[in-house]
Amino acid sequence: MSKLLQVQNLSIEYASPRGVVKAVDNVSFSIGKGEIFGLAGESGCGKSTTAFGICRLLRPPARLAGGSVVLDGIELTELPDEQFDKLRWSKMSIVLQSAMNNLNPVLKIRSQLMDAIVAHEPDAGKEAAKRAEQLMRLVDLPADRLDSYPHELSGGMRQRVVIAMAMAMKPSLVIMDEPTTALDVVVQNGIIRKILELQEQFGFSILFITHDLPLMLEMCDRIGIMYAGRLVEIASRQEMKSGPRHPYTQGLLHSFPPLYGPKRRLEGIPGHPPDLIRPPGGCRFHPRCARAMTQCSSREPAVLADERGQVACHLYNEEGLSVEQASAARE
Amino acid sequence: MKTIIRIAAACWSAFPGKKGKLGFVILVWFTVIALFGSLLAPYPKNFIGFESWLPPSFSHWLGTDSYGQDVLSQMIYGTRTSFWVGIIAGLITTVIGVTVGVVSGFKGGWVEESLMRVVDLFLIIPTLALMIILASFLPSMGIVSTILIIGCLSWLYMARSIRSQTMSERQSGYVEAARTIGMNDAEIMFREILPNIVPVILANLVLVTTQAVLAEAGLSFLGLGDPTNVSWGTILALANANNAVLFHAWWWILPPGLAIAFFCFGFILIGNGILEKYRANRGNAAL
Amino acid sequence: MSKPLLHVNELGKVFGSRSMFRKNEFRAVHDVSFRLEQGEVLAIVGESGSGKSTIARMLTNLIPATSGDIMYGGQSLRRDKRLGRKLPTFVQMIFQDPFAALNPHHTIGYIVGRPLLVQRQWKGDTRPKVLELLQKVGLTPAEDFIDKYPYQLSGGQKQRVMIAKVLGLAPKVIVADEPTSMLDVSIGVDIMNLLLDLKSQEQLALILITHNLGSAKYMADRIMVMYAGQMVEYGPAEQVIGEPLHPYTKLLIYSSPDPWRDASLTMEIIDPQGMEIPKTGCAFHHRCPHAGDACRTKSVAVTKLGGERQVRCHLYT
Amino acid sequence: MRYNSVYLLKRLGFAFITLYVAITLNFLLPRLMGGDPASALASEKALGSQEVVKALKAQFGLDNPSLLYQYAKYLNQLLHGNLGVSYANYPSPVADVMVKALPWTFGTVLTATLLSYLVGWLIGIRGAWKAGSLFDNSTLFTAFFLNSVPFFWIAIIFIMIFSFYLEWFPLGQAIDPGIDSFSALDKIKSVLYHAFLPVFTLIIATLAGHILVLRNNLMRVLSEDYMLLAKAKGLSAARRKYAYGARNALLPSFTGFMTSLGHVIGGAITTEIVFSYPGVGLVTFNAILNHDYPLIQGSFLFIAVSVIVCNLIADLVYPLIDPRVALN
Repeated sequence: MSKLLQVQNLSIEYASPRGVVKAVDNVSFSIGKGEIFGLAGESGCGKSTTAFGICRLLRPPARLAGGSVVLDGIELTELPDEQFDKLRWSKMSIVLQSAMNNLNPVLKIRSQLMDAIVAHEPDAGKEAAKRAEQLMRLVDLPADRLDSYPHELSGGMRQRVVIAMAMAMKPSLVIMDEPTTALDVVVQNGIIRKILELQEQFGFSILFITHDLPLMLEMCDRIGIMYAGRLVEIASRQEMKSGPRHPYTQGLLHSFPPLYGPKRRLEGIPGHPPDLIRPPGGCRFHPRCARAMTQCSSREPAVLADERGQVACHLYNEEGLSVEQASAARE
Repeated sequence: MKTIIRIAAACWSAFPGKKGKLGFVILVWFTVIALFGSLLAPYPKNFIGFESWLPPSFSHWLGTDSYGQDVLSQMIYGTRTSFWVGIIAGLITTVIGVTVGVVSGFKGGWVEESLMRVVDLFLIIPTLALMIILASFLPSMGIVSTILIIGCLSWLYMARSIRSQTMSERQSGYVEAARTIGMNDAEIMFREILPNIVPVILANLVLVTTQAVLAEAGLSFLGLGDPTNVSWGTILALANANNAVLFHAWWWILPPGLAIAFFCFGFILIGNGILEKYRANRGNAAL
Repeated sequence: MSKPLLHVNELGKVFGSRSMFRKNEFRAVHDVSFRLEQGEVLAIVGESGSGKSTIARMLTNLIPATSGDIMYGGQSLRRDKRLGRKLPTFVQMIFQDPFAALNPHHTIGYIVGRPLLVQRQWKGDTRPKVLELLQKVGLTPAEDFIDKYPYQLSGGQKQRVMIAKVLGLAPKVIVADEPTSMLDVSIGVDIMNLLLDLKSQEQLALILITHNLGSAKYMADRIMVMYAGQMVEYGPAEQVIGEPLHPYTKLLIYSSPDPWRDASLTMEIIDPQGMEIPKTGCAFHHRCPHAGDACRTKSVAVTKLGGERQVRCHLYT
Repeated sequence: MRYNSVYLLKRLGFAFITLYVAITLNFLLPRLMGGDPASALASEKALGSQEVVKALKAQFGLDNPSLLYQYAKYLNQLLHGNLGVSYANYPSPVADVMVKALPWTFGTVLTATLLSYLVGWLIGIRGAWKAGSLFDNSTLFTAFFLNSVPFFWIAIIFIMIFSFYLEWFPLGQAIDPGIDSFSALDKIKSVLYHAFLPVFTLIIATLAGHILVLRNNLMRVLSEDYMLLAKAKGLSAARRKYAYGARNALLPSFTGFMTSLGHVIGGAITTEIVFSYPGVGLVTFNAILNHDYPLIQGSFLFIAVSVIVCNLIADLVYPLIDPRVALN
């Protein structure tokens, strides 16, 4: 699978009254063409910041502190703004959390769908209006809704409009930041099925960001887990389901109360996320990790990359744990 | 002497931030002039013993006006009126405005609703026009009645903005939580909600004090101010009436305007300073 | 037969807004009945707008009920005014948004201590009692927390402060309105475990309001599924999740993402396309794959099946 | 944009009630101030003779003690446009004096308000768009300063600079003395030439309020998700700034516009005095000097009515901009 997006050592910081916050610290991953890559993690882990860093939507005081982002062979970090704007929406579009203000409250749906097209193809004219109708049908919304205002649509419908909007220029990468978090579970199911259907039809890649690991395990091909600004593990869906390697991923997976199977006591993850201004030394998870060792608090774990994915944890490098020990560590 | 220093230190910390401190200095400057005006002023009040239209000189720092009065002395005495009008009218307005605003915002119900409709109604009719009517028909026009007129017309604006803030606080979680533990309405209003709308109260207090000073100046300018008393407004009125412009008497025109601006600016600085400190120790909680 | 700790009988709530011309009424809750004994946990599950939060607010008397009655230990909330004043010592509520439920202006000590004084459960300085309560909810060392302001605490810690405050009044029933939905999942599990431990230690009864079926199954002994203000299914947790009867419950379970379920199981889903909730017949018939004529016209009553199972659906009448 | 009937009726009803209260207030105030205005006036004017007092009483409808009768008479007179007779410019009725003065005030205030609103927005938008820049800070500073100085002080300063020293504009008045002999074009030129400075003063005096309001609203709007989405869509800066940013920031500041109208007219009164511009303000000022009570009442009524009417118009225009209002 050839690479669409390659992110190398991406770092994003922002200055706060109490010092510089390293929100994203040396994150590297890649997304293949037509692949659905999930980025999961809890609040403050830097998953959304990573996405905004990639498509240059960081709001001051956040700024890109280093690393390279290559999309379809183009190095994005060096592009001047005008050229970057040409790529916006034509190469990569974004779907935000379905909060109330995802759409401009004073513009009709039609003009908000069309202005993305017109911005890139000024001569589109009447044809843009026709494409707006096609987009609405694409997400199973009646075309007459084009003339209504955002406040007249339900949460689910608004989110479908935003997804349709993201398809306007047939981009090769769609970044979705918690697209269904604020929706009821039945509506969410409908939206997710529609996204998968569209992905099947157009073959674009998706960077899907959420804290809802079970949802991610159902829809993503590969999943990256972030903690306190670092990418701690990447694994395929099967690998993640059968048994993740990083202690944090194991803890996270066991924090979601399952619907099926017998009732057993869940152990969450003790403590609370670290302060990113003065992060704990070495592996940032060591204060909360049940199997922390001495070197965990002193040295950052090197990333072990193998056929099963990636994991950044001392359990898996120096000692070169044998398969049994690794599986024991997993239980 | 030690107590004065301690009080000064306490005040100094009470006005936080660079802005707060600068605003405090301005406020002290005007308070001193207002309180000890008669001692500071080089010549007695309304003393018309000098030659008129004298430009600023060593003996008359701000020159003299058409009646031969020393402009600097008039300005100093004028500070007292404008200062007290601003402060007292501001306080009256705040007390009435906050109480009406909080009670009607919290209680709701059609009684408060209609009260607020009346307030909206009066807000549309220009306050200055209302003041003109009141001032022109009131028999005696002392400083007290000026304060009363300004006071009882400006609280309307404040009541409305406090009410809308209270209504939004009423929906918040901590008010519902307070109800479930059986707190009575009075405690919820004044112990739970009031501290959280302090920023809005402060912003309004600053606005109202500025409006009060401007209103007093307006009334004096229209000749409805207190004839026996001098204020920045009366000085300007006389300057305009006696075409100070034709006599190049800029030293008679500029000081009153700058004084009003400087005075109000002090209050705006204090208001912003306290707001910033207030937000800081609440972790920049959204107002 | 001793009086049940909490008995809710045909509870209803209608929000009326009389605008100048037409009088439109929204029936938020209709004909809800259940019983709760000491030490039991009931989960009320449903989507937003299903009326579950309205029920929570009626149980704590934040909003008055339009019809039906709520009885604590035999005393009716509607008839006995005395109960109204003493209610905080019977039932307490844990709110969904910890960031808004704690007054940013007061210290933690004041927030947890004040209710003790308001309900005259304590005399004089409340500090020792507050320290004990903070200890009980796991905010240790309590001395570090008592003088802090809410903004200095994380979401999970704030939720624990709210639980400490509620425990201070030693209520018999705790109503938790989506206690973990605003928190990270790993922190949420600790809060759920804390509530379960406190339930057994303090002999409490717990009502959990949630849209997440997983947490409902994890915490509750019984589950009540709400749709459009009405109870559509009720029964022991394992059975309601394991063998759901009502089509809506099946839809909820099918829609909830769970990686370990049998992916081959599919279900026919009718997309409501923003249609209004039907006024006549069963409120779910416009989305129900099994909807027949009866469903579209005749309103449905609750049928009681064995083992405390109840369902409101024509398939079972 | 079809109007929502409920919204329309509510706004019309509100305007009528406000009008009614203004009229009643205008009637009650002189009577509540103790003593009856006619005899106080007669003695003051040292007219002495009883017929004058009787005439005044009749004119005020005081010959019959019952308040209700006076009120009915007052309302009746009002309906016929009879606001009583002005003393200062006897025998012309108050209504004529006001009708002659109103266009001048209306002209200056309306143009000034619209222009100041427009300029205030442009500055506010640019300030918020580049928050923290030198431009933003300097406009904020001047806005704070301008917001805390009286209208008439600005007027005097402007006369001193522009009329007296630079002699670009006349010292006051509204028209040249021999205007009747001018050609139509010259007449207009003369009116504009005289009106420029008063309008300019009003613009500068009210500019500050609009800048502050719009800047704050736009700062809030800029942090919304749809602004981020607009940027992500690669829309042009202009479209993002105006169609997305300003349009949403416009709404709350429009309601601010309505309440500020009363304030502007208050300011216009004092400005006209400085420019001796023959508008309602100057008329009121002279009325006060001469204790011309009917004229004072008349001018108050005209000011109140014009403000109420402007507010009603603004209320009706508002649904055209904010789609959420008209349809809910």
